[in-house]
Amino acid sequence: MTLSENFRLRSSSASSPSAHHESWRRPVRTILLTKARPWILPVLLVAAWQAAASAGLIPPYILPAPSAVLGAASGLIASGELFDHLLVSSARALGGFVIGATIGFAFGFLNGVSKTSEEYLDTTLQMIRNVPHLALIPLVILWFGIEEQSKLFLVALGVFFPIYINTFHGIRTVDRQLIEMGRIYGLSSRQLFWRVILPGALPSIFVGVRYALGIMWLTLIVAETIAASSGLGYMAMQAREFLLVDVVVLGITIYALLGKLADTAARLLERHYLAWHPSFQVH
Amino acid sequence: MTLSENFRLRSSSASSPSAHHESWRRPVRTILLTKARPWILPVLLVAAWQAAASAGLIPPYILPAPSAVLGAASGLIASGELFDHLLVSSARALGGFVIGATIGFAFGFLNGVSKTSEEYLDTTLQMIRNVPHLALIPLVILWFGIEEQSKLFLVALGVFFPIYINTFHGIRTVDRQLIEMGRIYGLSSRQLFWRVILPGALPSIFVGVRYALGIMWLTLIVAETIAASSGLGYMAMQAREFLLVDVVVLGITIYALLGKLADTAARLLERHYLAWHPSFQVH
Amino acid sequence: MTIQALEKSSFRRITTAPRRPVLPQTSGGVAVTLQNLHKSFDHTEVLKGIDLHIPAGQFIAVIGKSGCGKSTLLRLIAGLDASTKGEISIGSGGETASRIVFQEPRLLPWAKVIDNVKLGLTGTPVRDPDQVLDLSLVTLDEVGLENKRDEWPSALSGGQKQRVALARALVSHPRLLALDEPLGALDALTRIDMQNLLEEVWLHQGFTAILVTHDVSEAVALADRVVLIDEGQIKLDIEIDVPRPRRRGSAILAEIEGKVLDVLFEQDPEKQAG
Amino acid sequence: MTIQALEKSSFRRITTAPRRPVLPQTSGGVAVTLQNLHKSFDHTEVLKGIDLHIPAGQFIAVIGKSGCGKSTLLRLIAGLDASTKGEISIGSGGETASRIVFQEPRLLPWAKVIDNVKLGLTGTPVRDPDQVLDLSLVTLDEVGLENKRDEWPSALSGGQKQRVALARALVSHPRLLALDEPLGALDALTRIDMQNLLEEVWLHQGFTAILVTHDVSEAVALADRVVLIDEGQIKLDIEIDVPRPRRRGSAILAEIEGKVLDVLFEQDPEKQAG
Amino acid sequence: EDALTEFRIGYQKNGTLVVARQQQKIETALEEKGISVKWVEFSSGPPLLEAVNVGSIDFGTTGDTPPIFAQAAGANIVYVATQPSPGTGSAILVHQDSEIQTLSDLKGKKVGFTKGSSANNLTVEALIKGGLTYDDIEPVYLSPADAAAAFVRKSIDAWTIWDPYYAIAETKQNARVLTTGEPIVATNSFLLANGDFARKHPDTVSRVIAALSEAANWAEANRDKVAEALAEVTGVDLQSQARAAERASFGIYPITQDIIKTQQTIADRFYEIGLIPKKITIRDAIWNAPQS
Ligand SMILES: Nc1ncnc2c1ncn2[C@@H]1O[C@H](COP(=O)(O)OP(=O)(O)OP(=O)(O)O)[C@@H](O)[C@H]1O
Ligand SMILES: Nc1ncnc2c1ncn2[C@@H]1O[C@H](COP(=O)(O)OP(=O)(O)OP(=O)(O)O)[C@@H](O)[C@H]1O
Ligand SMILES: [Mg+2]
Ligand SMILES: [Mg+2]
Repeated sequence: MTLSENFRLRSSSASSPSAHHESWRRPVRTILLTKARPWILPVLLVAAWQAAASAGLIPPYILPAPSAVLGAASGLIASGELFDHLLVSSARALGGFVIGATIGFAFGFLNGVSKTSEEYLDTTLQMIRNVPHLALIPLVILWFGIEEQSKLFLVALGVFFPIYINTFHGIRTVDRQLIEMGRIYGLSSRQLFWRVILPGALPSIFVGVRYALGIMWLTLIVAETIAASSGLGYMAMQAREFLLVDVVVLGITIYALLGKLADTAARLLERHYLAWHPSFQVH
Repeated sequence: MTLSENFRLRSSSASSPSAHHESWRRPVRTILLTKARPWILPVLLVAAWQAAASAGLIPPYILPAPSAVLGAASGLIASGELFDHLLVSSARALGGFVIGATIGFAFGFLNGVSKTSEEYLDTTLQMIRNVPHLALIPLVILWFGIEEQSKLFLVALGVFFPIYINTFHGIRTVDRQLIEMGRIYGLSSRQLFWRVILPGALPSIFVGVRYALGIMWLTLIVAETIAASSGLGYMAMQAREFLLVDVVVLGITIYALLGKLADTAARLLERHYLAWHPSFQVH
Repeated sequence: MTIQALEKSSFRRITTAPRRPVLPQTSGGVAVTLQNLHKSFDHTEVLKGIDLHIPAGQFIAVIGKSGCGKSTLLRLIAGLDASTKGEISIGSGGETASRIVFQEPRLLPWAKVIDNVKLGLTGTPVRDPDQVLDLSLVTLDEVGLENKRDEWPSALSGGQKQRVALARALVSHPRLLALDEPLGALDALTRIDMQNLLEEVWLHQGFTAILVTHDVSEAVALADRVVLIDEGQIKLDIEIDVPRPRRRGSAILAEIEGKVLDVLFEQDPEKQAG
Repeated sequence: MTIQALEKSSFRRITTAPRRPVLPQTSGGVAVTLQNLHKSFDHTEVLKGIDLHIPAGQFIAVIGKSGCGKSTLLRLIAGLDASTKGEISIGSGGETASRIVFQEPRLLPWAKVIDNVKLGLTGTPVRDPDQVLDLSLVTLDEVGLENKRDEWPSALSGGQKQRVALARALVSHPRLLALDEPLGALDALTRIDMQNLLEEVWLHQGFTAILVTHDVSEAVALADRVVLIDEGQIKLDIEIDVPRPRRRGSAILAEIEGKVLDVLFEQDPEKQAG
Repeated sequence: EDALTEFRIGYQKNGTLVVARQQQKIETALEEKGISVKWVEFSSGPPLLEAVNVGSIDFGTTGDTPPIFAQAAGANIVYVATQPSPGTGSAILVHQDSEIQTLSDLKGKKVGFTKGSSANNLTVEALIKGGLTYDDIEPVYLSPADAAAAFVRKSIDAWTIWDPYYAIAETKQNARVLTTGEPIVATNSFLLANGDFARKHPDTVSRVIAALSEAANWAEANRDKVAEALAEVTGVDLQSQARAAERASFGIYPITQDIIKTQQTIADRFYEIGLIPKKITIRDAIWNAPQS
């Protein structure tokens, strides 16, 4: 199996002989198996962990068994607490995401399109990007207080950069030949943007979105250390303070599942908007 | 000024009539001004901040004046403390970066090239990506103890994902036509990789590197809350802890400057390795 | 025999009634004047003083050896690059709808074939979506690709892509149309069809046409005037004073073609000696 | 007159002594056999049963209308796509060095011109860097682009790119060389040069050559055999039994060309009626 | 007893430990047994206990509440000694110009403190003393540094906090003391050890306690020096550190029934207001010092 064969050269060859035959005879079971593939590794990991815990290899006060985590989960679900935390956090996450993504996209677009703007702004943005949120918190409290604004600000700031950088890169590397063509064919600025620049930058923008959807939750946990009394980050950090290892692990698991959710959403978007792109066609 | 004119269509036109004239007559002063452009905004911001502080608009215990921050800096520099912190942190940052970037690149490559590997691994990685480092710390202490390993691990983990995602995306979107060509011309897997896939993915990989160089420092501040007694993150968090606002602001400033440094490095790399790419040619 | 075969299909289109509407706003072509035009890239001077006046509505063919600067010239005229020296004036000033068929098809990979053709109508007075679709479909049909209307460009053959690019240009009612080897990837038969289509649309709309081609017989058959570029300068500039419709393979065209080819082959005496 | 002009430059290369070394390992061509080859894309069947035996070392030209499936056929032979039905067998089994000149130049944008040519020598027994450079430079010179050796591909004209792609293929000592309209973007003069170069190298190395072209006279002048594809099947398959070196424009070649064109134009009776 | 070669102690930057470290008290005490000492710094109690629990360190000091949570979570930690304090080092602060004059004025106000800290306990007890309940105020959970910023910005009306933040706020942030902890509740500190470690190495633990006790005695007698040392290592100004050192208590003592009772009261209170999920018995987590 060489690299070149491995490389999905034949992405569009639903018509390759084997594929052809397969899709003929492939039973439902096989299709289910294909769908299940991404879950094999996580399930294996959890199984190993449960086995180790059951065998007494890991003391529960260090790392509780998955069953114990499930227990903690069912307790929190029954009391409605978990749902409340999720709800609060989701609102913050989405709010921050919308703000941060919008601004990030705007700056990415501006700097991607205009060299002048890039010269004046990019350095400053790259410098701000490098400032850790944790160090910034005292200033954020001073500027935005301890209410929701400060949390939204932090999430927006976190989301801003991946969107900005990838939009910038995407727009910068749009095929110049197509832009020339658009210009010659009398496209207005707006049309050029919607028809040429945006579609051309979209694959890269989606990378930014995908990354930002993760960063959104990561920043939220920092943000929710500020005077929060609900939210997923609050739940996880409080549990850490109080050494409730099962809840900490539950929090980690929920973050992981939310990550999966966001990723699935990003994939669906990609599949829809990048249908023309050979690399994103369904195989 | 329309979008299309604004868009750097004429990137390679050092020979456009105006540019031609300019480069003729352009005095040294103008060249310096061009170099200075990125610094205009930061300098303005600092000046405004100093003015506001001097005018007594901001109480010093909320946000000390830049001069006060400089004072704190000179104290720490004189005692050699700042330099020590920087040295320790840089070692951690670079170590973690090398590890994380290597693994991230390897996985990005693997999943970019092989659909099967992507199916099995990508979901798991996306799930792990979404787990906040702060929440992970108890487990990290459990696995790696409280020594350097745990700090390196966190930095490597942080660096891993931007490199992974952008490498993956870069390799996935390499022009298939060129890969076909390489295959037909008998390139071995290794040659195909070095001559076609890597150069094609490089612009995107550099976006990942650039982002990772920032994340490296951001993660370090979290890592340096684990039982550290030196390092930039320790310095900043400790100062935050004891309300030494001038040192906190100094820390933020150093992070920003480090960000600028990393960005400059990334730009130089881009300029060198992407000389062929119209979007990265020096204007 | 060859020529008879060619003739059979040659004037098919001209005899059919024109299906395409003329937009009232597109009133003919614009004049183009180039004065002492120079263009250098980093180390080399490609165009070394081109003087050319193209009257409004003329069909001019530009020929020359590979790498002589034909595409560069078109880019200068279209305003895509700036000249190193010299003047370009187009029309009587103001906005001029000029279009290019580039040497590469330059189709938007994310737009279906029909949408790529529709793109030609942006910036024109045709706004009504139905009319846009109608016109685009008619043109797509004329280039023989109506059945590909909903394909992505990546599913087209080389010649099909080129024809979509041609359709995008022809649908657009330009006042100046520059074509950079628009028929290079087409077989003899399709090529003649497209030549006829091009001539038909040009006769109909009266734009100024600049056709870069490497096929001298194509240049002679279609153009009012043939210009040969060599070593960055205009080496030959002849009028093709043959009435239309022209019969391909007629003695007079063959004679002109021969004359052009002679100059073309003479331009490189050193190589011939070698 | 035209023909005399053509003749002047026509046999230049054949008469010069071959400059290129033959590698001992490249012992001639391989035979290619296609049996009942079918290829469908989502909705359409492009190739509907192609049967073709190409003996080792034959120079075969494939012609056909735009979109008839010529490039698809080459991709199947090269193993880039899988056929829907049918068999392809190449040579006597084992590794066969086959190369394609694609319809697009497909140059690596990040490699200078000379490095793009050098790429043709990977996978060949030529390993010594000096020899690689020498051979590449000789070939680059043969396509007339030695002065562009250190340019990025983006600084080349359309025809220059195509010639670099040709050089990359010719330098590579293949046993099977498929060329997909390799000279489509070239002017008459350069084109003849390249045709001669191609013939020379082929005579010298003896590989099996499959040339897709839309220029029937080129097909007739270069190939041992011309195959016409229409509606997914082989419509015409004639031997060009003319000794080499051939005189372009000779009566016998003109006659064969006429015959081929006749079949080509007849294949679409409906359209001709319209 | 397994051979022990290294003793790992976690510390926060507070008086006794900083003095002991500077004067190498523990090193001296363990030297003859061939045990080296490793000091590991933590910024607060919970992560320190996290590390003690998993055995990354053997021993450490925290305030009174982190061990309660640790015990509730089933952590493997034992109390080995205490540093009792009458509560002089913590207070509820309000702004200088605040209308809040008595504890009962806190009704309906925003009170900032760290959730689950001794300040949390102090707030609850103070409210009871002022005739209020937990529901009468709006609690705002903030870490000390964040609370300082929020206090400056007047995002919170009152702030329950301990030294040195208490002293800093007094000297720099224009704060007025509504009440100190003293009349309300004690705020003891504790020395804690990993359960397994304490069981296996009781002798070492005893020696360490003795050494720390020595340091504490020195500190009691040299408060100005302690303040200097702390100002040095924390960067906090000497004025505030001196103020804090003046009212601090350093002495280290075995755990008495009284101490256990105080601690049990806090645990019960925390259970009552839902901070811990189950009732715990402090006595279960007390290390049994070897009888010497
Ligand atoms: N990936 C694809 N998906 C769907 N249809 C395709 C695809 N590739 C090619 N086709 C169709 O197959 C037919 C043959 O294409 P092919 O590229 O082989 O033509 P060709 O003979 O090389 O034409 P040309 O001379 O214009 O290059 C065309 O009609 C084309 O639209
Ligand atoms: N961006 C560039 N930088 C440097 N040289 C360039 C650039 N673009 C074109 N050239 C050079 O200018 C010359 C003219 O190029 P041009 O594309 O105009 O040729 P052409 O006449 O269109 O040729 P062809 O018929 O092969 O398309 C060529 O030698 C080419 O190498
Ligand atoms: Mg050109
Ligand atoms: Mg083709």
